[in-house]
Amino acid sequence: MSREAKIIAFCCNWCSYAAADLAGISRLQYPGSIRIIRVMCSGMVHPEMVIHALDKGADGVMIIGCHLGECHYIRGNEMALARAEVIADTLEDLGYESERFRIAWVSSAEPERLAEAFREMSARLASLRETDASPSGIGE
Amino acid sequence: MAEQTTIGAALVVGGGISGMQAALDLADSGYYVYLVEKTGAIGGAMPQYNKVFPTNDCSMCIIAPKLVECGRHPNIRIMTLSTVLDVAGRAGNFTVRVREYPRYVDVTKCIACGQCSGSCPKSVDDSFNSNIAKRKAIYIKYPQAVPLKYQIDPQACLRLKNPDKCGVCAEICPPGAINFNDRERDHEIKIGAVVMALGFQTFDPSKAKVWGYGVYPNVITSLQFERYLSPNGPTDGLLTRPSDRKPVKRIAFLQCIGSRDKNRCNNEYCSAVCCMYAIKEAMTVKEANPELDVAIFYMDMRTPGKEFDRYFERAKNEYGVRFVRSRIHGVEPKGTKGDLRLHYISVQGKQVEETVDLVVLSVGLETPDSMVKLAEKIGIHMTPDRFASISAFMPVHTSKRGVFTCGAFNGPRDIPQSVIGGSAAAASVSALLAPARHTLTRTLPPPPELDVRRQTPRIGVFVCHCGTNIAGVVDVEEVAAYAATLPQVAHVARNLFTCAQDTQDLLVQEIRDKGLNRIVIAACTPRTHEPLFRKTLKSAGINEYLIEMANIRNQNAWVHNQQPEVATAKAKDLIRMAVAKVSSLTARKPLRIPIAPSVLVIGGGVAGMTAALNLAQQGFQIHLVEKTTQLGGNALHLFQTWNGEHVPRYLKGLKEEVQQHPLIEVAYTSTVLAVSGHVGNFVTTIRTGANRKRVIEHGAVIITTGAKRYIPEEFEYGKIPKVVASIEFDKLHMHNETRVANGKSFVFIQCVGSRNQERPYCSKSCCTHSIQSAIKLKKEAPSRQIYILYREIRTYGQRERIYNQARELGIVFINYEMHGPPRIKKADNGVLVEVWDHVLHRPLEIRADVVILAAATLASPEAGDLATLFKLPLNSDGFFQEAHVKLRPVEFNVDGVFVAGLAHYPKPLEESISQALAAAAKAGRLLARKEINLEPNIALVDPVLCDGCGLCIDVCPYQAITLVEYRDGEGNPLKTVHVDQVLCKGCGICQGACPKRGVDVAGFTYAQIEAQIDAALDQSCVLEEDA
Amino acid sequence: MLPRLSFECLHGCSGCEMALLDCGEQLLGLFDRVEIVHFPLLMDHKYQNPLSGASDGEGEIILPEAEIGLVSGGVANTEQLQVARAMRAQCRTLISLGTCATHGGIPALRNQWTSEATLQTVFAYGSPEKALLPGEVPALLDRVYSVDEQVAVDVALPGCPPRPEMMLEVIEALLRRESPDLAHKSVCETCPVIRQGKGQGTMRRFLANADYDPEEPVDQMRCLLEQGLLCMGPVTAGGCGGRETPLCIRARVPCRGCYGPVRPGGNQLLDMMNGLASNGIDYRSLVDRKSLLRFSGGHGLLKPARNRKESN
Amino acid sequence: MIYEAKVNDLAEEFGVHRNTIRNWINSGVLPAQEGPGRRYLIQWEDYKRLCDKYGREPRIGPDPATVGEAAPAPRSNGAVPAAVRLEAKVNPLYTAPALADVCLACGSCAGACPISGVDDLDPRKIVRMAFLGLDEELVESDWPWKCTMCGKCEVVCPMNVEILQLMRRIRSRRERDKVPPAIQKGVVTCLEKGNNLGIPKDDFLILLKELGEELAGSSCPGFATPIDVRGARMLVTVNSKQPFAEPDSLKWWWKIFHAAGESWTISSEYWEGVNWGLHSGDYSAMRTIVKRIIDNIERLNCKALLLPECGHAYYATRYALERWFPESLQQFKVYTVFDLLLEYLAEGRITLDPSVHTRLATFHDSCNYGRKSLKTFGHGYFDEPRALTRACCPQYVDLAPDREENYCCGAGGGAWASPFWAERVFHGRIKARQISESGAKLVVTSCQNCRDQLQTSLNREFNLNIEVQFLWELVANSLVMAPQGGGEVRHG
Repeated sequence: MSREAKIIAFCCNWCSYAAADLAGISRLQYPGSIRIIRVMCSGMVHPEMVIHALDKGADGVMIIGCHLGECHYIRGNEMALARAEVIADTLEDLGYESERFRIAWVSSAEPERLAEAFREMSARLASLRETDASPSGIGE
Repeated sequence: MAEQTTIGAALVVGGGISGMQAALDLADSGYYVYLVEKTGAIGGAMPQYNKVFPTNDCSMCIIAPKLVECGRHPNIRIMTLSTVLDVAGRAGNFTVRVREYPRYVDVTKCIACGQCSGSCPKSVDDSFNSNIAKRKAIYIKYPQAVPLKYQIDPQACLRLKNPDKCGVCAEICPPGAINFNDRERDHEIKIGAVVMALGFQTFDPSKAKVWGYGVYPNVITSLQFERYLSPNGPTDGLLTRPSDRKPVKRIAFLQCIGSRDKNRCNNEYCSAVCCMYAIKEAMTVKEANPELDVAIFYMDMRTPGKEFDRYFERAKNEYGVRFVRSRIHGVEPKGTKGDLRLHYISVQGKQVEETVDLVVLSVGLETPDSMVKLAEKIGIHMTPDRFASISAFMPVHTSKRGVFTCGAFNGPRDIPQSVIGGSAAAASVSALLAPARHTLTRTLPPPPELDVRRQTPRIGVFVCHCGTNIAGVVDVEEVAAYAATLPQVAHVARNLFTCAQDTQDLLVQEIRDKGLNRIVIAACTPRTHEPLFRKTLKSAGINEYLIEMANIRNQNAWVHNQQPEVATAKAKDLIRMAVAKVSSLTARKPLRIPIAPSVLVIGGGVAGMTAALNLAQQGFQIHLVEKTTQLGGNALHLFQTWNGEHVPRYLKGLKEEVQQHPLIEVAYTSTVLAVSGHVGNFVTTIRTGANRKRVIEHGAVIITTGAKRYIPEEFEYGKIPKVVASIEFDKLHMHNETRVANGKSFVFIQCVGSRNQERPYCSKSCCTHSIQSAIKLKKEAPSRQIYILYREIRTYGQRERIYNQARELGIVFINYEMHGPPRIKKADNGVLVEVWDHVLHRPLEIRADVVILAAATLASPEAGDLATLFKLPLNSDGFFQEAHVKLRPVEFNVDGVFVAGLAHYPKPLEESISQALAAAAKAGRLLARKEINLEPNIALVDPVLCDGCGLCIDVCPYQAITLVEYRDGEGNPLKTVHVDQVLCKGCGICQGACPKRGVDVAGFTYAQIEAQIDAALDQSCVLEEDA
Repeated sequence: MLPRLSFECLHGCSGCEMALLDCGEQLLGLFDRVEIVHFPLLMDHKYQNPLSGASDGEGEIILPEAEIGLVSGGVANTEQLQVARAMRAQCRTLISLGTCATHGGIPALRNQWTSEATLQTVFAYGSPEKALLPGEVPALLDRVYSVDEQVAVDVALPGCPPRPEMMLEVIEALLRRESPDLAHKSVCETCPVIRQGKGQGTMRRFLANADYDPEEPVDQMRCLLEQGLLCMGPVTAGGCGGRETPLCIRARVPCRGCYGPVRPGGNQLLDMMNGLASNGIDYRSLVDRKSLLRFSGGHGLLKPARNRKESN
Repeated sequence: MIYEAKVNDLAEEFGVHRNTIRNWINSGVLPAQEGPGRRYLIQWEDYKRLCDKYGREPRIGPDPATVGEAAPAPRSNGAVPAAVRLEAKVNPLYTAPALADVCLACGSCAGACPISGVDDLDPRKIVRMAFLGLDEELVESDWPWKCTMCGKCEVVCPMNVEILQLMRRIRSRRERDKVPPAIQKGVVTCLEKGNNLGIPKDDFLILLKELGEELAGSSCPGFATPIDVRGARMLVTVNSKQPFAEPDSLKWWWKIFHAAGESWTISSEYWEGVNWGLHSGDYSAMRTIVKRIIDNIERLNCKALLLPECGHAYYATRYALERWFPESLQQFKVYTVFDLLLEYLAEGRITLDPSVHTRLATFHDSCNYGRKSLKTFGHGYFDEPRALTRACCPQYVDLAPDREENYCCGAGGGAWASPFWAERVFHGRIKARQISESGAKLVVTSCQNCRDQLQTSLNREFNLNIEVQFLWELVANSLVMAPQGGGEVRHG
């Protein structure tokens, strides 16, 4: 597979983006396939953006917000969670494996948790690729 | 002599974080500030640290923007290499003589190119790096120094010692800035007030050989350890053994080096910060290498601050840092290879010997002798511990009127306390100099802004090396060359430190010379640095929002430092994404909001009254809302402060002052019912008494709603009348009630309801409170037997003195952490307390006449309602969560709302007062401007796409969206939504709901996010994989 | 020479053409000014060279040239594909007419299954033996396409059917060599009902009636979505009622989404569910989620369920 | 359960030498059976007893499942000691807060003490017991007598708790018949007979005379032992152990005096300088013995006093002088061995030949001359002995730690004379390790106790293979003697 696998990660400015900064400060290592897009709140991410990224060839998409109850904007992450269920359900309707999308909660003080989420997503997509590459799967 | 007038300027002595904060608050509040710093650059100690606790933020990253802010503030004059000679005059009108020592480099000419340093032949120990590295005789203190100007160390320079020698720097300096004939100059400055933020020095452990410091190379101080860990340090953050550069496997931290010690030094006090920084440093190394064995040897872990105990628990349970309760008497060598041996006693009383590679001495803080002398010269009283003598009731006032103090000069303290102190001093100065506000300040008109709407984007990309932080991993040359190939990129440059002050000047120059109209900074994180670069854009005459940062350090170079190729490729992607986004950014104008010059203070405790009084003294109208029928809050139950000052007397005076001040209006039995509006123009409805409602318009809010006490459920409280809570006991004690008067034996039990599973935080003031009560009891009748059963005695800072005093008086301290909490039984004529001794490991029985429970401080139950009304976050313990634990300790992300006192976290009286003053400083700073600019980070409605379906209205957490009807040109009725520009906080939750892209947040529009996605996934940019 | 109009109907129901005829007298005025060169549904006009075989018919259909071509219906088999291409080749301006042409329409519901599954279901369901496909039926494409997925389309005129007046207006505009003024907002734009916020717990059953007073005008009725009825208005292109109240709303029933998504590339299913979820409405109470794409299953939005491995 | 271990392993575990382990086994301190493969089989209970005795955490638990787990003192394992009832202290053991109250219980003292954990006690616990009023238990305990009063605990105490004073008070409260017999006997004998060993005056005088003659015959022509020389500048005391056990050792000093032309004398009565009253906590004995020395000086009209035999004598005498006879300090000068030798060197009265001693040498600080003098008298003798040693030994290395932080040899505070030999050896293990790590082969010291412990006990026990010399022995051996007859010898 010549195409470089990339994961788009929408990170909330107040928690996961800060945690990603902290992961750097702590020199935690995670896969190089992650491309973080900073958003002000996980509730800002329109489901279409997730679909758009997959349509454009992203291997997977993550939305990472603050722990429930700790939203900087009171309840944006609850909104994101409600939408994430929509996205997960709809992905299958639209022909994508629902595993390609994941929502996660990480506080600004949890860089290791973030790095682990990145690693886990990357591994999950790698195993998905293996399944995909098998002849019985529906390929491109 | 003419009548003395008040001078609208202040002198801040000391350019550390506390002094900088005081200077910034004052300069923004309408006073001119002289910031005097004895070294060549401001910043103090913070730039030396690797990270800060408990957020683990990179220290330099969070202070660098503040440095630059000080450096370019039009109303702050930084005077480096300067010391105060004397202060004459009186409050409001001082004349100060300041001596400026020669820099030997003309600051107006120096361009900080560094060629001088490169060719200087003389190397000496670099004190900024705690002497673990060398610097040249001509040098800058650190790369991000402000001002970024070289200086010559006259002690080291060959030329200055002998005019016939060297002088190579003068020959090589391109602008000819070297001046060997520079001489010291004295300045006479007229100011109205002085803020002493003289700072601290760390204890020098070489004075006592016993720890092997200066003898064994593998014994280092915690500050040296910070420099080893710091990515900007001489080892680029790589920790090896100093003796042989081998990897470190076992590290021991020894606490209380130069603190809590009458023997090796005369520092009886606790340095208050070492426990936390040792945990931080231990966590940092464990994080990088979990296999390391890291142990902290301590007496009491003093982690009483907000989120500190959780940090401690995390270090212990998640990171596997070993905590050993044993003070290490000395460090011995083991063999000749550099190993070190520790010989200590376990809590069980068994000998243990450990061999470690590295010993880190957690050195304490102390006031330098030179500062003690200066203080004496100015006439400031000092404590026996050599800190400024201050009353708990006036925590930033010195014994000399008009002279204020803050920071570690007031006693050892951490960064937030220093920042709070800086702001509190600013508030006190503001109150004193209020008549002269705005008399000496100037406002520079911003340069005219270029209209870029019609221009095609000309993007400038600036790639930061960040020393070796980025350039050591990412091939920056390759990345820069790649950036130049991207569409619309007109200019690419690389900088060593893009955040340095001189780089800002360079950026402005490049923007103008190359006609750039959009900027990408590929460096660190926008969270800390974007505001800085925005100001740079503004001063270059382009709209400050036409910038995007590519985070190629924190989220790239640092997390892929083992894979340089991956990091280089990703850096290109990140820059491509930023370029894609920046080209569609649009100019935005800040929202200008007029400000109502009044403040609503919610809560009439000491914090609330202090803030109200200070702001009233500054000349603002105050509405003080108190839910009960009287002012005073929790302080009504207090007897004395930690140093024995009488609280009721002080409280009476404060209440009278508040009640009599013409600008303060107190509403009793009142609560906040509803809030609308926003910073500058809040409209708050309060309910007074049963049913009277009133509407108050105000520009800012200070929340000082206090806390409530825990009602114990343990230790037979409520069942045995001789078991009382500490606040009740204070009352009994004050009135010498029979239980107290006839009592012969008293037992205090600490941590009742604190530091448990349900409330994993420390209530901070109880240790001090119990000890103070115990001392008073003992002094009243020395024959009384007094026992304090504790888990960790947390008499941080100079409070340690009362702990020492208590023991000297024979008060018995028994630690129940190891063997479990005491058991309480009813006895014949008293209470029987059973507890185990922590040293002898034997059961003890105490017959007590009174058992006093040091009950926890709990978050106020009303906090939740207020949080909802003002849209503020609470932490998981129910206290208000400030904007940034370190640098914004009284602010929220909601503009115009501030917090102080127990509503923020349990704390003793003087810290509440200090914080209240800091909150007042922030409110005053806001109100001093009659108009403010708000960040236009708001959702904008596209009238072409929005049709008013209303799906977004209910989703807005700020109720900023309303449905509006209008008619088009042909009179057809149409609908759309309107977003209130001030209520909107720019979260974009509406954007996530809209099915037709009718509303999105400036700077994060659908198009911009899509552009980033597309750029990230742009396959044309992927290099073919090599076969 | 009068401007020439050419009509074709592909994978559709002819309803669009019926709607056009609904214009009545106005139509006569138009017909005076144009020449209709091809309109199989109205005029008995055989292809000049009928298909030789079911499977391949490369460029063998030849249609007359025209200034304006109108194609209704989606593209579902090889013959329709050929016709679409021929129309594109011969018409200067090509209009996709009706939601089947613009978004796949009802026939695109087939896209939930593979062609094989569809054929199995249609021809073999309930049959004891394996039924054979009639040989004369053109081969099915892998799925149903909207016209613009196969050939370039100049003007998309959705609706099921499109509003008759709109069709005329578009043709008239084109005749004037102007670009037609099409609705680009949602059904809600012209919907006069009362909106008080969408927050609602669950959706009502599809057959439930709205609450309203029949005596009162429609602008006194509460928004149907707010009443818990699955009104697709917010995610559906408007225009069905012109500048007046949308047709279904006029009838006090929720919008069914027949004009397709508001924004080209929009996804009615995703947008609607997102709108519901964002407002705290339990979208899972919907019975058949995929039916939200009943009008816009083209453009690859409706796909067969993935044939997933059972492991893990 | 059986604990199976090699001697080496046990030595490493207890921080002592293999010899010590073998001695323990041979003497029955550690009952063990020889097993296959040069291993010893030890009953777990015996092993545990040994661990408890020396304050070690057993490496293995009674149950193999708990290996490595250091369980805190259990509350529920059955063996709960009786509760101590805390009450108001009446006539407490200690008199000032500095003796116990101010203690932080930080553990510095216990960490520094080499015998912490022995008998499950350590300085911290001692202070704590005093603080909680467990006076009787303390007085009953042997631990304060196993303590060498070296003062390392005090020097590391951040709160300056007066642990030694407390320890002396505990010792002094013990009934005299329970004081270790050798010490008590020494004190009593000294009071009764004038010296600790009860050497009769005649025997003593004959011995001194003969020794003087020997010296005159070998290296110091014309030497005669100055007894009761009225008007001599300096009175020199004698440690009764020397005439008793190694009389030749007296000659080193005499040789030096001779070379330096010193005017000195020894008293025929009450010549003992050692003062075990300090060890037994018998202040009145201590006072009496010192008063005798003062009387001697007055009687012989001397100007100075030298207590040449050990740090203890100097410390005890000086302590007593400062405490009870401060005025006498105005009348005569109290020399330490170092001051005197350095004075000789500085004045050119003696010359040293550094080529005599070629082996790597080190100096072991005496607690009494070092940190205890520093604390009590304001000056510790650290630099002086090093200067003297270096003057004799060009190859020199310091021990680590040393000076104020030096580890005691293990025999101070009367321990050499006490019955607790096993603890004394155990205590000395750290000293032995220090010496062997330093690589020194010649250990110089300035105290009789230290010399005895190092030379006769630790050297053998730990196979140190070192030579131990007194500082003055070293100097005497390095002396460049004036050519025969050339030296002017001043005799009184």
